[in-house]
Amino acid sequence: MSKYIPILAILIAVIALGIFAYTSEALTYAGSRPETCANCHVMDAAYENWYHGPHEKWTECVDCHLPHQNVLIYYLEKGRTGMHDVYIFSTGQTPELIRAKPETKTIIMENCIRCHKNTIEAVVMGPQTNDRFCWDCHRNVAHGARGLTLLPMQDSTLYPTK
Amino acid sequence: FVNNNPPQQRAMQPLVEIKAMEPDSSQWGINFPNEYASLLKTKLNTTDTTYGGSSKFSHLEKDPRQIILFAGYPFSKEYNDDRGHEWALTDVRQTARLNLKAGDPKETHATCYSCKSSNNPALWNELGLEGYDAMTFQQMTDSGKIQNSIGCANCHEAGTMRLIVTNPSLEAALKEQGKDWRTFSRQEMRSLVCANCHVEYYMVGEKKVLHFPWAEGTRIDQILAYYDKALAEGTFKADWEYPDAKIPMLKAQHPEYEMYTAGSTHYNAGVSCADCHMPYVREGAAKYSMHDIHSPLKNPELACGQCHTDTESVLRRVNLIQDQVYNTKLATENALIDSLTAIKTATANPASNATLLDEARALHRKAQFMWDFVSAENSMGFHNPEYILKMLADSTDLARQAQMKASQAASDPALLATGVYNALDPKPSPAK
Amino acid sequence: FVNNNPPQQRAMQPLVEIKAMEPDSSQWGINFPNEYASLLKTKLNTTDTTYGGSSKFSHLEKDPRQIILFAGYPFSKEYNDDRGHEWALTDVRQTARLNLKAGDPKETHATCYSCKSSNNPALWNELGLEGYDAMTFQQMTDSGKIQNSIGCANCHEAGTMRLIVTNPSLEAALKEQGKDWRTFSRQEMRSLVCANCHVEYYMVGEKKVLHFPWAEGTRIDQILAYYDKALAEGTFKADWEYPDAKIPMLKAQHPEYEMYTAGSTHYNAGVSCADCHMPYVREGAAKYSMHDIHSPLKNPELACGQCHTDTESVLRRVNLIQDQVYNTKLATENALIDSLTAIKTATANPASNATLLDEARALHRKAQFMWDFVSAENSMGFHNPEYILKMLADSTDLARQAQMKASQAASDPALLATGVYNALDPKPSPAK
Ligand code: HEC
Ligand code: HEC
Ligand code: HEC
Ligand code: HEC
Ligand code: HEC
Ligand code: HEC
Ligand code: HEC
Ligand code: HEC
Ligand code: HEC
Ligand code: HEC
Ligand code: HEC
Ligand code: HEC
Ligand code: HEC
Ligand code: HEC
Ligand SMILES: [Ca+2]
Ligand SMILES: [Ca+2]
Repeated sequence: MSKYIPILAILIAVIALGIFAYTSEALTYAGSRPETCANCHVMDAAYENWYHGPHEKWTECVDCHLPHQNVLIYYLEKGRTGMHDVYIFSTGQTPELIRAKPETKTIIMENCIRCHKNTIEAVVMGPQTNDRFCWDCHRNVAHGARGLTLLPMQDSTLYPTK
Repeated sequence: FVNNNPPQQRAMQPLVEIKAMEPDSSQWGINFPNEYASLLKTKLNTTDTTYGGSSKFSHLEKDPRQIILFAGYPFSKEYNDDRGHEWALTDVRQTARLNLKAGDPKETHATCYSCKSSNNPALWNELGLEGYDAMTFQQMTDSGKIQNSIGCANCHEAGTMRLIVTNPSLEAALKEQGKDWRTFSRQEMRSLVCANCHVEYYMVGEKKVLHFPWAEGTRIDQILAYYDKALAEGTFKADWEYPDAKIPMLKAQHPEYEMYTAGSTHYNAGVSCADCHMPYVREGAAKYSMHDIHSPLKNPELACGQCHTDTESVLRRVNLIQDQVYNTKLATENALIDSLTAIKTATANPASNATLLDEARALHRKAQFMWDFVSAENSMGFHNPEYILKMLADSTDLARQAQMKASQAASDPALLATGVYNALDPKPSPAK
Repeated sequence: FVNNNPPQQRAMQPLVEIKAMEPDSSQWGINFPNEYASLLKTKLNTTDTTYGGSSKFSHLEKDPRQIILFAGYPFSKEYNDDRGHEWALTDVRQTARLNLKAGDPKETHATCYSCKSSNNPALWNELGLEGYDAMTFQQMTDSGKIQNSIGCANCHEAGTMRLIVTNPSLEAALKEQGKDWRTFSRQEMRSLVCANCHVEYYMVGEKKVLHFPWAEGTRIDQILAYYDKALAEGTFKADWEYPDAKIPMLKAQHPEYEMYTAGSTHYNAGVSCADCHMPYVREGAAKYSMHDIHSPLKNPELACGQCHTDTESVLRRVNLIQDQVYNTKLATENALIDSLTAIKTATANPASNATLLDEARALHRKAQFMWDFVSAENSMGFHNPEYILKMLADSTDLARQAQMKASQAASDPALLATGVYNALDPKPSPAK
């Protein structure tokens, strides 16, 4: 009998994991749909502002936020940041305002260049290193004019000042 | 997306019904525990920033020039920095300005309570503005009509929870400009509720009825024009007369709303007071407006970070702006003190030319009001830096011209001495 | 990522090799037709904005106060607004300031060419700074050494195309501060190349060697301290003496770089001159830096729009800033003219107290330089509004103090007259 215990345990574990995965829609986390990111309400502002920003037509979160050198690096990073975010979220350590980490910025920057290489070639390269981010100027491209603001959307053209 | 979430779908349904103008915030707090709990926190703030913050430090100690500039007026006795909304009642009752001698609160009108209590909306409703202001401060206190510090009823309509104008003087002041706050957008209301209190005011006539000097507009030149007209028409002469100089002085008071809305960068860009002073905070899944109102420099990530990703850079900038304004303000004060000294001496001289001396007084009145408009405003320049610096430049120029006129009036070149304050030894210190 | 893409992978390979310090921009243009073509466009700009733009309108006509303020100095004869880089050579040759009388260009040093031609880098290399400045303006013209207006060689190193310091005076001024531009970041260089020319300068000694007054720093008080030291040590007295007032005056000239880098909002936020004045433009798929440098208010969508999506709101703000600065500047000018009038009269009065009069002169010298630092700067306040408004406030205060000192020196209350300029009828008009 005792020799079945490990098998039973594994079986139960598999079933439990399956139920967990099903009910929590964990598999969707392996995909790339922006709605997946927005599952987490703390990603709401990022989602809303991306949705209203100019890139919604062409990109999903992962196009900018994950490295695209090759599949391996892509999934390694996806796993790493995913684990990190879930850990922070479920342990209630979510910061009041979420900010891109320096590593994240490097990844995003590589992605801007990946897609827009032709456009920016003449101006980004040069004898001195390019020491600024694309979004220093293109402040609205990714997440709207003011980034991940929690404030209601505002438009001064709708708000007459005198 | 805001439109996609009509009010009836809101997560939390009200638990109790709140009666109109309910003065007791804890009642409202049953329905809105986050907002209530954060409002109570305004009692606990004590730390200071470079120029503001939440302790009641003495402005007179920090800058004794103001003792001279307010001589003959209660502000020369005590003038402290403001602190949280929960302190409003305590502070107005304790202030030396209303307790210079024993019977003062019996002689002071209740008008001084106008911006300190959530009992007001119901009281104004009951007594009317004139009736309210006709009572004395002491009567209001003793009758127990005023018991609560600032609270929900000062800003919200019970039931709908929408932001409203509760101070009848604000309603009247807007009407004088042909405006009706009921047509204001939500974003405009997020600043206008503050204008119930954070505005320049004066008290009309013997009845001491609360009034805002806005009929000509809310810019400094328009407010000055308003007061000049009132002086000419005899409806309002002065807040006080400067001793030995016979200048009909004006006192400016917390014109945050007027200053901010005069074309500041942020106002032009559609930013409201609440955006900076009541940023959204997260509590679990819900986000709500932080009602623990204080200096945004105490939580800049939240207050400014919503719009400025590089918080550090804007904070460096705030420092620079405030330092520049503070130093310019001190230079203006030095000029004003030189001018006051000259006018006093010229007034004491019976040979002085009366016309020139009156011109000097008029120039000084204007100069000092412009300075005070900046000084009494509580952001040390940040709410509208360029407007404020221009105002100080103009004020200094006028103060120097006043001094020159006084010297001409007395034909006395000695009145042209500059740096009078710096030569003072010892400097004045506030009464204890 | 940038490191992964070394320069040799660039889409366009150079067609010809450009020799070091090549003065002829059309040579460079073979490799970089977009940049070259846009640079040539600076010749075609003519339209104006409210306070700037690209016509050479006369500042003296627009504001005749400056005729009085510059009396006795060539700037009172002609002072026009700047226009495109392609005009530099034409304009310096034509200016009335160098052609007051027939032989002037023969007496003027070549120093006046320092910021006008792409021939300079090669010439400095050949002659050295002192050798260059020892020549006369006429010699430079006649020898055909200077033939091209501003061009690629003023900002770029041939071959690498990197931005470099080409003016030896800038290199020297940085060294005096212990700085080496070779350690500057790319973003810093995008501002520093403009400092080859858009800076305050003076000419040292008989040899008229070009020098920037930066040894103490580049803020207004540090530059004033520098000139005061030079005065005390006898190394540099004044740009000119004000007629009948005997004031050793300083003339400020286009201190764009000093003004902008003194902690302005944009500088603090890491924005460079090129970001606004040379925004990227698209040509087919690729983008490049627009070399048609002019007022960004003529193409705000491009110049400001990438960073400020709500271009309209920031432009409204620019208007407001410039109007406020302009009006404050006029008030300062009025004070300066009152002061000059007083000092002149006091100087004419033999009974005047010499010490007091010298104090008045020192105050005025300082006041007018501060004003000029703002007035000669070409953005009408926009590059650093708060800093500029504070400077004007201080300048007005000093000008009034100078006037008072002059009145005391002559014991004459009549010198306290204000509004001298406004009473003038007719107003002065520029010489034709
Ligand atoms: C389990 C909830 C959850 C989900 C799902 C989620 N996030 Fe997050 N995310 C968080 C939390 C919590 C943080 C804050 C972490 C921190 O600051 O350390 C965060 C931070 C971030 C950051 C900023 C920090 C950094 O890494 O630089 C980025 C970018 C981000 N998330 C992108 C995404 C994207 C893209 C997706 C979807 C592929 C996603 N998130 C899905 C919870 C989540
Ligand atoms: C076009 C590229 C792009 C896309 C698509 C994009 N982002 Fe971002 N994201 C950025 C950039 C750029 C930043 C950094 C902003 C900064 O540093 O100011 C950023 C920052 C963030 C941050 C951190 C917030 C901050 O201000 O630093 C989060 C969280 C985030 N993104 C989540 C998302 C999610 C979720 C999606 C999809 C719904 C998404 N992003 C889609 C480019 C993108
Ligand atoms: C997955 C590919 C991809 C990535 C990653 C990406 N973009 Fe784009 N972007 C596009 C496409 C496709 C367009 C539309 C076609 C075009 O103009 O090239 C576009 C358009 C733009 C535009 C012009 C549209 C507008 O209205 O402003 C800008 C500017 C831009 N991108 C900048 C950026 C920046 C900055 C980043 C990085 C933060 C970035 N892009 C990341 C694909 C991408
Ligand atoms: C863009 C942000 C912003 C807006 C909008 C704004 N403020 Fe402020 N406010 C500040 C800052 C920053 C300070 C300076 C705080 C300090 O010095 O510690 C300040 C200071 C104050 C103070 C003094 C606080 C103290 O520490 O004592 C009061 C009162 C105030 N503001 C009221 C208002 C009112 C009323 C409005 C609207 C009419 C308003 N503010 C709009 C940012 C803002
Ligand atoms: C009912 C009158 C009233 C209204 C409405 C009101 N205030 Fe106040 N506020 C006051 C008074 C009175 C004080 C000073 C209390 C004291 O020092 O005793 C104060 C203090 C403050 C302070 C200083 C707090 C500190 O810690 O130093 C800030 C900031 C402030 N108010 C901002 C606002 C803003 C923003 C609004 C609008 C959203 C607003 N107030 C609405 C009357 C009001
Ligand atoms: C129009 C509204 C209004 C009226 C009327 C008003 N106050 Fe205030 N009061 C405020 C606001 C707003 C503040 C906080 C801003 C500040 O302190 O400048 C304040 C702050 C105060 C403070 C705390 C700070 C300090 O100065 O020590 C005292 C005490 C005070 N008021 C007393 C009075 C007295 C006495 C009167 C009557 C003469 C009066 N108030 C009338 C709005 C008002
Ligand atoms: C000084 C003015 C002021 C006072 C006092 C005040 N509020 Fe508010 N309140 C605001 C402003 C401004 C908003 C933002 C409204 C908006 O965005 O439309 C707000 C928003 C709210 C909201 C909407 C949700 C949110 O958090 O944005 C609730 C609920 C609320 N307040 C409850 C209360 C309660 C309960 C009290 C008393 C304990 C109170 N308020 C006192 C000014 C005030
Ligand atoms: C709701 C959005 C919003 C909030 C909140 C906000 N700002 Fe701003 N801020 C702006 C806008 C819009 C501008 C105008 C320039 C622009 O378009 O970027 C601006 C400009 C500025 C500037 C440049 C103006 C100058 O005179 O130098 C500074 C500094 C600044 N903000 C500081 C702050 C600080 C400090 C806070 C918090 C107390 C704050 N801001 C909160 C939107 C905001
Ligand atoms: C943030 C944008 C910005 C930056 C950065 C900037 N400028 Fe400007 N500049 C302007 C604006 C706006 C004007 C006003 C133009 C007008 O009035 O038409 C201006 C005006 C000028 C003018 C006069 C143009 C004319 O119309 O005659 C010159 C010269 C100039 N700038 C040089 C510089 C130099 C040199 C730097 C760097 C040290 C610099 N600017 C940095 C925006 C900028
Ligand atoms: C070699 C000297 C030199 C350099 C380097 C230089 N400038 Fe100029 N700039 C001038 C001169 C000289 C003029 C005036 C030409 C005239 O009016 O004849 C001028 C004029 C201008 C104008 C006025 C154009 C108009 O249409 O009114 C602007 C704007 C300007 N420069 C900006 C810049 C910027 C930005 C840089 C750096 C990227 C720069 N300049 C670098 C010498 C220089
Ligand atoms: C350090 C660099 C520098 C030197 C040296 C210099 N300039 Fe300029 N000059 C400029 C710049 C930059 C401008 C454009 C900005 C402006 O006009 O304020 C300019 C503009 C001009 C203009 C066109 C605008 C006007 O004022 O009518 C003339 C003419 C001119 N300079 C003549 C001279 C003369 C004459 C000298 C010698 C006494 C001289 N420059 C020395 C940098 C310089
Ligand atoms: C007034 C200064 C100035 C002059 C004159 C000038 N440039 Fe530039 N140039 C710049 C600046 C600033 C940049 C931006 C460099 C960077 O971002 O590193 C630049 C960039 C470039 C680039 C890199 C691609 C791009 O467009 O950003 C090329 C190529 C170039 N210039 C060619 C030329 C040529 C050819 C000439 C003469 C016809 C010329 N430049 C004259 C200041 C100047
Ligand atoms: C100094 C400011 C600045 C920086 C940094 C910058 N850009 Fe741009 N970019 C611009 C401007 C201005 C334009 C508009 C050109 C036009 O419309 O003619 C532009 C245009 C573009 C376009 C074409 C937009 C269209 O409408 O099709 C793309 C794509 C782009 N940039 C991507 C990038 C990327 C990727 C980076 C980072 C490597 C970057 N930019 C960095 C200022 C900048
Ligand atoms: C490379 C980015 C960039 C460019 C280009 C740029 N700005 Fe800004 N601007 C900023 C930043 C960053 C701030 C600081 C506030 C903030 O963080 O939003 C700012 C602030 C401002 C402010 C508020 C400051 C004040 O004193 O009121 C105004 C107005 C403004 N910009 C106008 C302009 C104009 C006009 C132009 C074009 C001539 C321009 N900007 C070009 C990035 C830029
Ligand atoms: Ca306070
Ligand atoms: Ca010009």
